[in-house]
Amino acid sequence: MKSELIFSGIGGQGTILMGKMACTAASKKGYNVTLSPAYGQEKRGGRASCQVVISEEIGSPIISEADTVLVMDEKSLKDYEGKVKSGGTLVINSSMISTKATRKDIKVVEIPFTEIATKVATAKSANMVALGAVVKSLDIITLDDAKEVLKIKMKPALVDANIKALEAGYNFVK
Amino acid sequence: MKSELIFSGIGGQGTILMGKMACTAASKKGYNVTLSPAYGQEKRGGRASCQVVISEEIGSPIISEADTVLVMDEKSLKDYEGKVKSGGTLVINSSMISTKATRKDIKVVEIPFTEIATKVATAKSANMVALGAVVKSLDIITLDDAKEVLKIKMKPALVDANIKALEAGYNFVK
Amino acid sequence: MGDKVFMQGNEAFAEAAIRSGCKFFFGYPITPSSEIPEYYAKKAPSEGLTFIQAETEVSAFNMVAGVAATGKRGMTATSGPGFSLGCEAMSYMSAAGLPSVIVDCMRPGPADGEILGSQGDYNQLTKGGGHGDYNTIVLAPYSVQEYADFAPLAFDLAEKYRNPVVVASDGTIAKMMENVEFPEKIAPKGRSDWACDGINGRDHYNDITTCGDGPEQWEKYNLNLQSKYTKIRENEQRWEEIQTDDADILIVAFGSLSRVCLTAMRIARENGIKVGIIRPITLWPFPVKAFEKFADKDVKYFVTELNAGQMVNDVKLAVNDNKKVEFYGRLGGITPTPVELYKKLCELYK
Amino acid sequence: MGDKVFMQGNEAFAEAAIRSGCKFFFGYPITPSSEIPEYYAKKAPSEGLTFIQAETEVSAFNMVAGVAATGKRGMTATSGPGFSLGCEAMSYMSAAGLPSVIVDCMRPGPADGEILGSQGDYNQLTKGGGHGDYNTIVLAPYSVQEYADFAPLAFDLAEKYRNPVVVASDGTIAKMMENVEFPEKIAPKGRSDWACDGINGRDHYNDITTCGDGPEQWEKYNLNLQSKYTKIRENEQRWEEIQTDDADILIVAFGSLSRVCLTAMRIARENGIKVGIIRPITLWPFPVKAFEKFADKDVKYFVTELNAGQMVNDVKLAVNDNKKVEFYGRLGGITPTPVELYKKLCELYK
Amino acid sequence: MSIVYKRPEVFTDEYKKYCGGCGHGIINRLIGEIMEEENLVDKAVLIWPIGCSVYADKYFKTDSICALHGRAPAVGTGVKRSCPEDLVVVYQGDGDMVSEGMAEIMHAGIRGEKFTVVFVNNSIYGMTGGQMAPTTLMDQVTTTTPYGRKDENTGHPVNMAEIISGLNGCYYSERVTVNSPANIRKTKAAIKKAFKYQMEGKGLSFVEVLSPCPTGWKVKPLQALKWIDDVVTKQYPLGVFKDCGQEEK
Amino acid sequence: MSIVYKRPEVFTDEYKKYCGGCGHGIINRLIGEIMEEENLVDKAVLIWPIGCSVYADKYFKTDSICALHGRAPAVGTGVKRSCPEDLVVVYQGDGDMVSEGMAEIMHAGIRGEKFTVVFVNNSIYGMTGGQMAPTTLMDQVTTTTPYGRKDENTGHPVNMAEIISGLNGCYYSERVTVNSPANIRKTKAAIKKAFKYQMEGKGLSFVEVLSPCPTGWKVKPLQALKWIDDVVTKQYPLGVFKDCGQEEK
Amino acid sequence: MNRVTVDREMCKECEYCLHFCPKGTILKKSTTVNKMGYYPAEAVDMTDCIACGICASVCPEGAITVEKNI
Amino acid sequence: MNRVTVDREMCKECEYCLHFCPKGTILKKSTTVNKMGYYPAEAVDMTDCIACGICASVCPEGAITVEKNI
Ligand SMILES: Cc1ncc(C[n+]2csc(CCOP(=O)(O)OP(=O)(O)O)c2C)c(N)n1
Ligand SMILES: Cc1ncc(C[n+]2csc(CCOP(=O)(O)OP(=O)(O)O)c2C)c(N)n1
Ligand code: SF4
Ligand code: SF4
Ligand code: SF4
Ligand code: SF4
Repeated sequence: MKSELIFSGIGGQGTILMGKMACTAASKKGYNVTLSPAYGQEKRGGRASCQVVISEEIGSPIISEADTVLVMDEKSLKDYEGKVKSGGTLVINSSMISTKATRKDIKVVEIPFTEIATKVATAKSANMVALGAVVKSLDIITLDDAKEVLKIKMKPALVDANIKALEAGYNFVK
Repeated sequence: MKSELIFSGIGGQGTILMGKMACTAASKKGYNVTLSPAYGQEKRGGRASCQVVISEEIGSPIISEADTVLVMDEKSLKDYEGKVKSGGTLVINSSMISTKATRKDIKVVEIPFTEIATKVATAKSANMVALGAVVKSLDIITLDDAKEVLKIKMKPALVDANIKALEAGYNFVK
Repeated sequence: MGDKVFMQGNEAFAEAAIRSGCKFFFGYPITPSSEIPEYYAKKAPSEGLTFIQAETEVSAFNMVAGVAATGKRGMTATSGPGFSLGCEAMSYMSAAGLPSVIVDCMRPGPADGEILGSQGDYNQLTKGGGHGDYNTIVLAPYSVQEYADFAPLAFDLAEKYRNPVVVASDGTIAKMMENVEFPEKIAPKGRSDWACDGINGRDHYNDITTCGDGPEQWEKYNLNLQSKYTKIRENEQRWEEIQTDDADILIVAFGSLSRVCLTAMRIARENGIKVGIIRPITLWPFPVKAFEKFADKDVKYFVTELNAGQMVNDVKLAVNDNKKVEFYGRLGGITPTPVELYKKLCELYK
Repeated sequence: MGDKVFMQGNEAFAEAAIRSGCKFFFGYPITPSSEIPEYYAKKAPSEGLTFIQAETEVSAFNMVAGVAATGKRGMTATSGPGFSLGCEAMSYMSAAGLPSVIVDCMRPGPADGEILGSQGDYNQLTKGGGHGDYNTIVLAPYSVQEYADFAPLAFDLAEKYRNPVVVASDGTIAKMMENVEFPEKIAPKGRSDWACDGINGRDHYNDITTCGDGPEQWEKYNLNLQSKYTKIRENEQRWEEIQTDDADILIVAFGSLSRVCLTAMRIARENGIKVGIIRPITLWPFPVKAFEKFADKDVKYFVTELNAGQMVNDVKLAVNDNKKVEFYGRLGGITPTPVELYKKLCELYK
Repeated sequence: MSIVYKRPEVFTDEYKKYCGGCGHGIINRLIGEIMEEENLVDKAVLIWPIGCSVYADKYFKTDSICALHGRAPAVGTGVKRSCPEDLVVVYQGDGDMVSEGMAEIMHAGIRGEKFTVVFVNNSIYGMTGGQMAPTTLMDQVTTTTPYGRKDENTGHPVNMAEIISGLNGCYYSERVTVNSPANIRKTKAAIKKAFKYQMEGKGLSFVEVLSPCPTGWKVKPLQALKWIDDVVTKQYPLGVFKDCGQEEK
Repeated sequence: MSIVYKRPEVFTDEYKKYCGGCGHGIINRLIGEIMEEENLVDKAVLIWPIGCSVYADKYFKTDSICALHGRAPAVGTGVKRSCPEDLVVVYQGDGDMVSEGMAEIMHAGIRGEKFTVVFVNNSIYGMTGGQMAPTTLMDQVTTTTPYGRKDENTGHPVNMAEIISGLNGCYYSERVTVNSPANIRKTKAAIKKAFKYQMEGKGLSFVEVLSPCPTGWKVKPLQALKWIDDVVTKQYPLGVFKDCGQEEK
Repeated sequence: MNRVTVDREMCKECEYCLHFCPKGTILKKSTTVNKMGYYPAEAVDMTDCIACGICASVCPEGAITVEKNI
Repeated sequence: MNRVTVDREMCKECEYCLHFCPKGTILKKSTTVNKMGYYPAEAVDMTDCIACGICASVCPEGAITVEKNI
């Protein structure tokens, strides 16, 4: 089994954090995991993305086509829509992206992360909403796996709110 | 016609100057001339030597075997005795070298440069005595050629004394 | 070996270096290498390390030379621009026989360029960025685990041959996160008989100098260096062969890009093309031996690099027939995808 | 052309550079290059030159970059240790397209080594001492006259391609004295449209930068550089062929050592061995074309260098058959004599 | 109607890569304003360092050169010697100048190069993610001084405006900051004066600007301004350290 | 019978490559004498620069390292950090320190490295044949200032003992000379004090020695000594610029 | 009347203009993000504006235009 | 009697010892060169020597040995 994910957005949106959590969840289940981050040269407001490869044998950290792509801002959509494997999933942060995806051969999920996050927790949890939506598209990682990781990685005080966000994202996707 | 010379001594003994004068004389007669100096890393008291090649066509600045070798100090004798072509000339500064040359297949000329120079001019002209001795061994450059160059290169006040030294060196060699 | 930890390449390398007894780090920050000094800074008090942020890379390399001269383990880490500044010191440390370790996290040059993955320093690292005839062992890891494994290996090789060793990672390996296992800490070794750490009871004094004393002496000195290099060439060529036995096409690739090739190879094989991989692990000495057994076979070589074609010349020299060797490179920080490489391969060999 | 003057290599080069309109010299003293700055210092008042003794080679190279960026002719001169320090700037100037001229008077490395003739910086100069994919044109003179001739040529090439040009002499050529003829002084050229010398009425502003703006942009930037290098490879290979027509053995040698080979060749021919010489004049681009017409002939190649074997790899790549190529090198500042080379030749080919 | 403030024409439309609240933005703007006010756009060659201001060449419609890290004074020397009538501005960060480029700036001062140095001291390496600079304050936490800067490994902060003023070749050296409207006005006056001296052919004119780096300092922009008052200016007193123009009067 | 003076045992029999009358010889000798008198031979690591003293490693029966040109303080940092109990002597020429190695010495001072710097200021590049150094005096003729050092291209001489004393990390800085028996005695005392501070674990101890270079100055040795009195000390006043050991008392 | 205009897309939410405006009622943070994800400053009420230009003089982005007596 | 000995082959003819010797009669330059071509200093007359050691203390070569009451 193999799963290839791309998370892309602006620095500060937590794209790398999401990738790390996906990796942790998968590696707990015995998979090889590789996370390759990419940053622009700006400190804040710059590009920040990562490619996550979950697989049984060691292979390319660079993804030809991703099973799931998460885009957090307009530029990410432009850059990464083409990267989704035919039949794969594109998760779009509709809180910041007004443009529509054009591909018809993939599943497109639009979710207003910030709005949902604000509703169930605070705006800061938008990335957990996003992670929930991504997890929904995966076979390798379940919602419970993600919750486990979240419990380990986050300060106890933040766990509950973020689990709510995670679930909200997960459940938003039909 | 081709002539290859080596001048070797300690910095300050004027080995390079002698080489330059030989070159100037030969190039006035239309030859290709190449002078390659070599210095040790010391400022004073270090090694200073040069190889002079006088020839009709451009060729190696590095000499396999020299027609004439001039050695100004002990170390030079040790280093360069082997460099004289069979049948060539080795000119030895016996003012500073007490060791004897060992080769039998070459012409060895021992001259007390300093003593002669002191006699006909001052100790400073020792290198002109040496040059005179070297010129004697050459076909390409005559004593008159050397005098010409000396007149051009030296301060007028020094010319006479140095010409005397030159002649003394030239005439010393039988 | 302990548990697996999910860690970034640079941090894993730093941790492994600390465990292998490297107590001294001197360095100047530069992306994508800065996590190594930062890790040392963080661990300094608890591990009893000396971490000094040097004023320049020139100084950092020379500080490492100073520590190495005392026989202790020390290192620096940088990227292309900094390595270029360190070239004089590389030449010096090689001449002086100083067992230092230098990490070059390659990024796309020339000049300041970009900060992603690249292999554009291959020539600089293997042909001598610095002046004169010298060589340094260059290890190119392709995973976080191997990156970490190369820390003790680099020091061991450096000390075995009294020669600088470069670990050549890149923006991708440096920043990549994977699971890694570390060895136990090793005990610090004793004084080295040749080192300048003060006589302190030793029965002789030591002298480290790289200033020649006349051409004869200096030629001899150089010949000694050269015979050391010959020995290293004989003993230390390292490479990995992957499915080469039945291969019609051998991909030659190292470091981060060889990982991409793994997947490209699998795609090719799924499509019935018999592809194998030769992965140079030591870039210097270049593993010419890896190519020997294919000399009489009718294989083609597909060299791919994150540069404009540098290692490809070493492959050509090893294969001794330029016509058998094709090259594909990407520049500027772009790493090709497995599918891109597979397509290129099809294009070239159809 | 005026009269012949008996002059030292470095001084002749400096005089020729002044005549070719190079009004700026920035440099740091190092044997065997120091006569170039000293000549500039001496001539500065009468010729209206700017001579600045830089604090380091790092600075000198970057000062030259500054002058070149304004479109004026400027240069520096150094030797191996200094060139190593300048490697980052070489990478920078190449990336930035700055038409600068750098003289490397090679001496025997590694490290400080010795101060006589050497060709040990061949790899550094031709494979990029600095990081990333870049190339600089490298001219290797073999006589004082050619050294002087390369001053205007270097600037012309630098400006034609907006690329740094290295003049690679060595301790022997630098210090050697021969007769030399100089061309007339050339008139200074006008402003360059691309240069950063202040807008001052120009209809656009100029920008020189080597910082990438994302990998796509930076790949494109690199591809532009690469296509420039391809053009230079096509147009600027220079070499001299000497008695190659009937030769069974071709000596390949450059710079000071090729002079020794001339005499060695004559000795060989006197002894009935048909020897010719291919003398690379541009070390980069390496004159691969010189070898083309011998591809089908049964000639052997005897490569000799004042190093441990650097150019020999380029010869092997050009010849495409390692077995045809033999190498002989001397190190440490020793230049072999013509007889020594001749004997070696006999030994290898008998 | 009159325009009280409008973005200078000399700026391009390029989006600036600085973080929100970064002092580089203010200082860049002042340089643009002065060049425009003093009619120097046509004569200017701006030399940018490697650091957060490395992309500033894209922000100005003037000739611009990006130097290597630390080498801006060397490049500036080449440019100014070649074009003595131009306005040459050597812009440097503190990592760039005080660490990597210590030799270059000292010797530009020693030689008395006739250009203007605008030295942006934010007491940290911005671009590379917040490592210590030689100007980092005692006990300041950075990624390479995670327990605060301590004497032992790193010594004390370096006061460049003072050191440079001690060199014979320096004509003018002042330290200013941009943490309030009044201080921004003074910064503008200082840079303007430096440009004036340069155009008069005087020796090195040096303006050190204490500048907020909210990202590197890991605080909000407004807190950064306050930290300058509370802490930074204690180590780095504001003021004129040398002004040969003043002395001449 | 008693021996008033005998060549120290710590010297090898190697012929010294210095020119006749060179100050390096005297300073080398003093270092040897002190090491012997203070029982430091066993603990010493001498770091030599590229310059006329580059062969000094061959003159001493101690551990010696020849550093690259300008980098002795960096190498010294590595050595002293590795062997804090050793006597680490960083020996530098003026070209080496003030030109090529300006960044290294400034930062050794800034960090307060706990070694001793013996700075041999002969106001010229000896080894390479007499070029200008940053310490060359105004109007001094050298091969790169053939018409005398002038302000325009080269600025003014640099007073290192003063500059270094201004850095926090410097514990002791003194300037001495070796042009007379009395001055040689003072030089020996200064170096001895520096070694003492180092062995006590204090910060940077810095001794600048004005040293004759008859060859570079193109004068006879005795004239060189006189020139130090007449000219050199006017630019470079002798004296203690910092002595924290004194202040502590 | 005077006018302060903030270029919405240039603003990076540093709040310098808000903080240093001597009046305090003129500028406010927007409630929606711009393309780069910042909540930019906007001029909400010009009543008290004296066109002193202070907001513009502290803006690192040059994002503010101040006009007097429009 | 005291004794000053100059190592003939070490001496480089700087004349420091001659110059600084408070007596002036003890040391002189040799009339013949040593191997390196220098006219070395030599102790010619020990009569006035007070074994102050000054000659040795100024010698760059460490060429001089001074002994007291031999
Ligand atoms: C030779 C070299 N070394 C290191 C770097 C990495 N680097 C880029 S910017 C920088 C420091 C930036 O700090 P500073 O000069 O203070 O400017 P700021 O970013 O704070 O404005 C460093 C170390 C480089 N590009 N080149
Ligand atoms: C990087 C480098 N640049 C230049 C040189 C050449 N070089 C050798 S010694 C020297 C200067 C020596 O002068 P100084 O440091 O004053 O010492 P001195 O010889 O006067 O004792 C120079 C420039 C070198 N060896 N390495
Ligand atoms: S990191 Fe600091 S200096 Fe760099 S742009 Fe951001 S705030 Fe400005
Ligand atoms: S050149 Fe000067 S410094 Fe060098 S050994 Fe001679 S006198 Fe001493
Ligand atoms: S000062 Fe400028 S960038 Fe900052 S909040 Fe105001 S308008 Fe935005
Ligand atoms: S001081 Fe020493 S070197 Fe000088 S003349 Fe006297 S014995 Fe000779």
